[in-house]
Amino acid sequence: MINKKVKNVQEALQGVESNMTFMLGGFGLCGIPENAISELVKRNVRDVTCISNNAGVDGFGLGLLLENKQIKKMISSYVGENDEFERQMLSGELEVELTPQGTLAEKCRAAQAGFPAFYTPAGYGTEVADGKETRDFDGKMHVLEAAFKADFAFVKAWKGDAAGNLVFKGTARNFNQNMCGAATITVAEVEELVEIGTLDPNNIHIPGIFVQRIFQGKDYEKRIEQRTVRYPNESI
Amino acid sequence: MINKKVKNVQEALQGVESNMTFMLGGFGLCGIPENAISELVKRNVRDVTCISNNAGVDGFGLGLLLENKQIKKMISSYVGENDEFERQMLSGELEVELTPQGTLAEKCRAAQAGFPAFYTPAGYGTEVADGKETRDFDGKMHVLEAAFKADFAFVKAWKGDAAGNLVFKGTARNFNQNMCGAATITVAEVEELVEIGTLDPNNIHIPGIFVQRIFQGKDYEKRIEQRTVRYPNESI
Amino acid sequence: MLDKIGIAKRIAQEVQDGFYVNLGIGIPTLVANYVRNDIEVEFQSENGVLGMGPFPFEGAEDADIINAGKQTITTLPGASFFDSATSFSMIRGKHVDLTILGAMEVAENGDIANWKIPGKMVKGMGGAMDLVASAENIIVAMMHANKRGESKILKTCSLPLTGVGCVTKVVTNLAVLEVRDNAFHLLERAPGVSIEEIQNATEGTLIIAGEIPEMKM
Amino acid sequence: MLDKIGIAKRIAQEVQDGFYVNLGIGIPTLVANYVRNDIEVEFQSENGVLGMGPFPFEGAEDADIINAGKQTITTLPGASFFDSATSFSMIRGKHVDLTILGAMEVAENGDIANWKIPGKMVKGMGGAMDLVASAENIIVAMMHANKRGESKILKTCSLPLTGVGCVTKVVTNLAVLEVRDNAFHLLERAPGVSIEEIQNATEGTLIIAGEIPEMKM
Repeated sequence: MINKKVKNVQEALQGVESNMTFMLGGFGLCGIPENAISELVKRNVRDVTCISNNAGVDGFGLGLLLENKQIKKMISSYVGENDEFERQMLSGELEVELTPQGTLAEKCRAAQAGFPAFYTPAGYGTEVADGKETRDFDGKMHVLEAAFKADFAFVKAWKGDAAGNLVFKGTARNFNQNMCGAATITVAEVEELVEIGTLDPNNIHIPGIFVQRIFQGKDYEKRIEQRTVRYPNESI
Repeated sequence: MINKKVKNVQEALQGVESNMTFMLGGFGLCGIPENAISELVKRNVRDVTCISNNAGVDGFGLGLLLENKQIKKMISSYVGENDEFERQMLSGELEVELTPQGTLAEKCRAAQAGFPAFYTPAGYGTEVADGKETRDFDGKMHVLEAAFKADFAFVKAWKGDAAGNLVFKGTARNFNQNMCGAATITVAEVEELVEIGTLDPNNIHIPGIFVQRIFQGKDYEKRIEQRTVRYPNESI
Repeated sequence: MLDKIGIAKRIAQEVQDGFYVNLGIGIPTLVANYVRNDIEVEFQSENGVLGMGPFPFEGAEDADIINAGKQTITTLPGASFFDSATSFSMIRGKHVDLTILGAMEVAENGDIANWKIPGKMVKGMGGAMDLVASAENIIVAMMHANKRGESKILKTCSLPLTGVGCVTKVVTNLAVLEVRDNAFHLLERAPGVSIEEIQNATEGTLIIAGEIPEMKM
Repeated sequence: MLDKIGIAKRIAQEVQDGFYVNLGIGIPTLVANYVRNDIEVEFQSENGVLGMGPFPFEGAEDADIINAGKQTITTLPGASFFDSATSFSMIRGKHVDLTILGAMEVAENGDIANWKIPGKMVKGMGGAMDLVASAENIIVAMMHANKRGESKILKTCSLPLTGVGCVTKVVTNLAVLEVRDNAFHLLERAPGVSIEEIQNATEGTLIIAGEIPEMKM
């Protein structure tokens, strides 16, 4: 067993620098690497490019890096749940590249799997395809999209072991699974670091080979963006 | 819950015809859809194209269809574990298309995921790339490979439920997972059809949306091709 | 004339037994509440869940189980969770049978615009571009006209496109329209709405053939 | 001169702490038996397992747990199973650190041929073409010459290629050779083998620079 365990978030983020490109898992605030984000704020790395489906909210998630003006460029599919993001984007301080969500996911998967580029129908005929190569396959037009290149991927899992094996819970899986192994160094933080051999080899979502560093995370807030409930006698 | 359960293998294979293209899961004899293969022999469909990593052995697996001369063309990465295959191939009765194993897997995955084609470095500069488009990405040459098109995919899982959700065991997962949803109709046979709701939603390897028909398989032989053991006091 | 719930109810009639359905944010989300009980349907959400159920009871919310609108949800027996790439494999691979989403504009050739208004804050396309590029059965839920009374059922879209030639049906507060052959074909009128009202509110080519029934709600 | 086990033992010295290793069929499979005990290594098999252990004890064989050679195996704590596409993501994505495989011929430019002999039964390339096309660290385990005494360490391959310009090192019964700059660079001699013997058995360009030590076994 190749041991990927590191002591804490400080050790896990050794080597992060300004001007780097980071991938960050999560959908909205669901499954975001809270510990890594806090540490990025503390380290105050500047002018970074962040690949993340969303950009957090004011005061939480990537919103923390935005407030601190650490982000030069965001690559996302859906943004603007926070005012600071909007302000920086409209003022031109922040560069924003909007990418269809499925394309974003596959650009991660392509990087993980060693594919340089892929053809997708998403975005054909829209400004997303501007300047990109297009091609007809079986009468349907496709856009050529390139794999992402990133220095670090920060992902958050439910459980993990020292071998780097990861298991996710619910919809907190999302982009976390696709970003593992898609950057030079993948750092996984887990809610529970379990003993080696306790995860069922049949049900490991990410084999440890895709993870370089893993640590026991702490103080998870796991905020809910849209708390929606039904009433006890509501019929569905 | 959309019910995919059918009574038996006969109902599951409704619509199979001569001249069709089939995908069959398995690696060697590990994880092959034994029930579907038996039924294909019984139905005696002729001149079919089979996409399968291997071609079985004499008297078992796809060897049964070969003996019965039902296969017109095999698309595989590694063949020739059986004499009848060799005889038919050398005599020209059987057409054989050899494809690198990773390319074979990705041609299935591309079909499942709606990608028409992909670029892979595998096979560049070899006869596998003959007649195919090649392209340089970042100084490395790649070959353009097309997604498979198939009429039926026959896969075998360990457990499944009426919604079509599948769970595989060990290395019997292999191509079975990638072939689900890669053909017009995916037929899954399972060692154990469990009650709906008993599979953990976090650990479903194939969501039911990729499966059209599922049935409780029977009489599995699960032959071992290379039974290798170590002796009780052998040191490793 | 229909309200938002009316539009959702009418669209719910389009959902057939055995359909996997992806619902967009807004009116489409409401459709789930009005699907007939005697058919089996599964709802997919692109953030990685198939087999979504209703909202949880208070106290049972789980931050790890949300839909694409970031709302807390529950799952039904037979549900599954998966990664984003697999989720879009379902969408791009045409395994989802019906996509229902909102729009700012729809054109008579099936173009749709729903993600960007130049000069305004842009929130992004999310999964909409992937959905409209691959789905073969796309129903748009929208108001027939904007707040200034201008038609959103157009000859050509004026806003940046989300997808080209993809919309198959539009259900508005006024009508059900089928989109084909470069025209909107009027199928049904909303209760109490006249053909003339629909005609006046439609900028794109409107085909009115035969008797146009009122919607059965 | 080395036998097959000797070749495996010598290659085992190339395996470093923290390596993920893919072993081909034949001599490469034997390498696992001779890796030092004080380093951590994980073996990947392209049919979908990471963390392979030794063969099972008799009676513990499981038809569902095999390696790429279709042999029954066991797994070690921390192992995982996965599908074929994910397995080749590990390989194509350069997550596997070392690939060890057999060959029929290797050329001085790093070309390798190991899957097809025209006119004979062709068994196929299996995963070899994917492995050699993507791996950055490829060691070939082979006999220096064929049964007729003809060199398999060549200027150019005569057999259909498996991959181009990819082999980094060759370990034979006679020598350890590094492949770079269009030549075989002699690094070590097998015990009791002279430089002259190696030179005579090598058809490709052989570079002999400085003192060539005997392998330490």
